Amino acid sequence: MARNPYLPYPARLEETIVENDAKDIKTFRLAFDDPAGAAEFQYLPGQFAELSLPGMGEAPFGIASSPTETGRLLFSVKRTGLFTAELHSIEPGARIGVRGPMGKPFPWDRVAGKDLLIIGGGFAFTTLRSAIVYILDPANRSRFGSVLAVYGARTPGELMYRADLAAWQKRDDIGVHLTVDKPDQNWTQHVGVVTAVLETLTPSARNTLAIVCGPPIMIKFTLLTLSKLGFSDDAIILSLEMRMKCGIGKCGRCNIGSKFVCTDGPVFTREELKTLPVEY
Amino acid sequence: MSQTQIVPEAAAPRTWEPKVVAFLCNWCSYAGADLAGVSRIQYPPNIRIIRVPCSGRINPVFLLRALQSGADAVLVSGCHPGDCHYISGNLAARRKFTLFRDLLKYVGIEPERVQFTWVSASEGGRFASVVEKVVEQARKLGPNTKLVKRA
Amino acid sequence: MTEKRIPQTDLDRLLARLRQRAAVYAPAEDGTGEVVLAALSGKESVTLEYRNFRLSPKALVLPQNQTLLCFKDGQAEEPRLPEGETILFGVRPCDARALLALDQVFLNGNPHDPYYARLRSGATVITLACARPMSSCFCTSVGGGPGDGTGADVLAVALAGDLLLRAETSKGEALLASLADLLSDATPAAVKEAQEQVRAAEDPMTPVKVDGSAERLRQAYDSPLWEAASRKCLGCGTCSFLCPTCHCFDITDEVRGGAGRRVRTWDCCAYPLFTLHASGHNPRPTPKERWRQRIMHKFRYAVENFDRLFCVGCGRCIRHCPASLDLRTVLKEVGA
Amino acid sequence: MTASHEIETRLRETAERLLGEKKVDLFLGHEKASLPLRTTPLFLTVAADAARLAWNPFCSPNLAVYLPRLFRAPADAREAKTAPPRPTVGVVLKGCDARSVVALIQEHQLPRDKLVLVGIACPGMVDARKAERVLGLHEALGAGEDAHGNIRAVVEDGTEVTLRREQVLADVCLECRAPTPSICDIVLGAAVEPREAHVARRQAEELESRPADARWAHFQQMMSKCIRCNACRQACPMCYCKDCLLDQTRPRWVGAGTDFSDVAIYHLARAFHMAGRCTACGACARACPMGLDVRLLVRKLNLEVEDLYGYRPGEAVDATPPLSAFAMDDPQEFLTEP
Repeated sequence: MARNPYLPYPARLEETIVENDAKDIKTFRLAFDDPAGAAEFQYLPGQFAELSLPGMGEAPFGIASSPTETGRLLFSVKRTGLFTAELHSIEPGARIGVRGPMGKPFPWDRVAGKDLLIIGGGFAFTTLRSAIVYILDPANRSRFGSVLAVYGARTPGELMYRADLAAWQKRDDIGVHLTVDKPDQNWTQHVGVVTAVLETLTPSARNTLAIVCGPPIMIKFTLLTLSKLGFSDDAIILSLEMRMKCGIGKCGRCNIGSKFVCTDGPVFTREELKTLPVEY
Repeated sequence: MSQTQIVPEAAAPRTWEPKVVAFLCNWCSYAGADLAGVSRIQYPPNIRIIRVPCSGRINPVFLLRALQSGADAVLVSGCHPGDCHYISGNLAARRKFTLFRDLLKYVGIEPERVQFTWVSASEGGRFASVVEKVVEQARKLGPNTKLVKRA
Repeated sequence: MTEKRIPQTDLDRLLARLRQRAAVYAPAEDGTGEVVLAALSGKESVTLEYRNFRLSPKALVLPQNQTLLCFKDGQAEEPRLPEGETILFGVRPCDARALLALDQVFLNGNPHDPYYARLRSGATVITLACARPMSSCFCTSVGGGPGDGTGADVLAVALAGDLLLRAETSKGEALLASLADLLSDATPAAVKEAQEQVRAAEDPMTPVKVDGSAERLRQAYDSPLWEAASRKCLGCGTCSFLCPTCHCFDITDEVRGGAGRRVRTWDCCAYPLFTLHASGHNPRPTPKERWRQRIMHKFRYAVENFDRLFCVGCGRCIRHCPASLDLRTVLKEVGA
Repeated sequence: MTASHEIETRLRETAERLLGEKKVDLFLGHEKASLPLRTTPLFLTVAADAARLAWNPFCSPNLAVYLPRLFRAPADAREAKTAPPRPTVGVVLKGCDARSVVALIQEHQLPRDKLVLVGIACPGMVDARKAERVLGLHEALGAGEDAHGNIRAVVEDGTEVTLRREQVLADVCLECRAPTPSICDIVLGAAVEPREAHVARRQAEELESRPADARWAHFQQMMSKCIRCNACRQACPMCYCKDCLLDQTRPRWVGAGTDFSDVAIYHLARAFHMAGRCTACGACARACPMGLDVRLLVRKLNLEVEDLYGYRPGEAVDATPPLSAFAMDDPQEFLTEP
């Protein structure tokens, strides 16, 4: 019989990593209690899962780890509401439920053989981390062309995954450009908004797909820049956030027009989004 | 047509002890309770204290929530009139509590389940006797069944 | 399929028989003068004299509160699913038809909803055709009709002294077969009488134009009429809660001391909190967007996703709206 | 009693003039609804549409509920910059609706200088559900008023049924102490005699005479039909809070479902918040799709407020609501003494 879609896989918190100076973003490393659960939880970068704490409810988060990182299931969460506050307060060893994976991943079939431009802003870098780790995995790297990543945050202290970023910057099979609005005295990289960096880098749109995740205002201006650079709407891939409950297309609150963000998304091309009401 | 599953409370009547939630204002009544403790005045251990800044801070929904969560009685205590740290918080509260008590009584909830009093920081003895009285009355009433939510 | 008949005087016998095999819900007076779809205990006096129930029977397959998970010591467990069968006698054609809309949501595709599936598969629906629709009824405009057997396992028509029964599904056939000793074959005259009764019931209903509604609503997305219509809307959940096809739900936890449950409860797109993000952003920030969502969902999005209107024309939202908003008027105004 | 159609004519003239002379940007009134025995709110902006305005025994909606949202303060500086100028609004008010406006002005939710209040002396409004109950299996397809103020309904077969006015008036109208609106700029119709106030008191006393468990059983039986749709709250002009305590999730004070303890807390909390504020318009009971008399609790509370603090809500703009005030010598016999 099919598994009850409302029943989370039991898991435990293994480790908590503080990601930013404000200490309101933490990465949670989870481990499934049951190896069968781990085996069933097959995901691809871009998908999300509902984390569940009894009494506090559930909330959806993009999966920050890559399936290539066997045994490492990561979620990076900013403290904003009731659930996230509780999540931030639990200690390693605590029980946590995981329901998923949910939604559609980045379109990996389409990405194969193409160059990639990955643009992220602030806290919305979680599934982009997943994507980069996935691409850079030796077993996958040859499937993709060149990879250029631009990641911006307000301050150096707000950049997530700093160890990963440093490691990626040492490699020659990915270009990683970091930028901040307000540098501190040790900052030696770009200063300014993501779009400004894009305009100096002028990446080619030819045979390239762009994946963009970030706060709404960044998305808005990045889309303008990408159009100027010649990216067609079909070549721009976005990931949406929405209030969700069931995550399986039943509870009816995350719809944008006839599409459900939880099952038809959260990944959409800009072209798809243009056919939908602006209710996100 | 709800699918609520009612599970009967496990507590056997013999071992049942009333649970009383007390909302005490920070400046007078909480200090009064503290004094009762420091002075080793005996009072029933059935009470669970929640410290609030002022009796005027209490929204009656707090009291309903306590009853729903399984309290058998609720006690609210503030500063005596004229002594409020915020000048008049307790006086505004007095009107609220007057009406709230009437409301509960009207729908058939025993008024003894929700009690109000004033206790000053020097009245450790008064605090202990009030608690004794409230617990005794709650014991006489038996478990709160009307508003409690069974999980 | 052959029509069967049973004298209405034998209705109690029929229901008593049904009660031997299932929990039976049937129209009965509730003590305040209102006819409701009541769980029969044998004491109720069942009546066929009613227009429709105030509450749609959706709660019997999608309860307003339903436990999804139980928590014990911080561990989640599946609750025991309700067992047994139910028979819903006297459901009106519109409400039976609505079950097919709910099926699309909860049983269509992957994954199935196990809670809905259990209640739905255990339910047998005996629809009672309408002889006298109300002025708020418009089932004929949305694909149904006063004698529509869609969604029913058995369709019943109340004639002068008889109840005419026709199986609409194999489940219905089996049910009628098991009652064979109470039933006899209906005469062709009775069948004809039933057809005429149904046709007569269709007449008074004012048609509402809904064909092509999906495309027309797509074009009307930015119409100023949404703003105008939604100004009156009070933002309550009456329309959704009474609607036989509205199915949106919330999920909340109720836990005390490590034990408790995860519950789903009916929710409503007219509530601002329905779509409010934790960040404070709200994709549908004003009554205009919320009101449009409800109409769009029923007459456009559902058509795009399931090729089915999520409105069965029962008229409850019209009759009970505290601001007397009428979606028929709005549909007309937006040209749908 | 001035005939409804006369008032209707004068109302249309008034609205036409106010809109035509640009004395108001918006005029709120009632309009014929798609179903008989009801009207629907009308938001008029053009003088030429004034003929759509209706005045008849079915104008029960309390239009005051729409006013606070028209004058809501901007949430932040950015919103303040882009917010349109506050409109001047004309609105049709019955006695009860006018009380709501008074209370809303008292609570600083409405600017008096932006309102043109058109009061109508109200002889009481029909409760559509009561009328439908009287009609039984018949359904009204049209309804109007005869010369004696009784209700004439036309049913399916074309026959006319007369419903005695008193038989179908809303309960709240049968105990209306101020049917002629106060504070209005314009009042249409001759003053209407107030009704007896004893009904509420008698009913409260009757319930109070029963033992506690019987009172609880009554409350339970009545409220257990509640489906938590929030219609009573949304229809209430005094429920203007931007974030209702009952909706809050941090923490959640009341569960979302229909478990009776949640239903009870919802109604107790709401009634309590209405104590000394409810203007007895009956919008809550009228809005309830389950037909519950949601007024049960707040009526009792308002009697208490009147007895204890000598206050009746919605009577004077400059009065202080009793729960926003106190006196050193307020009664406190209920306090627990050791």
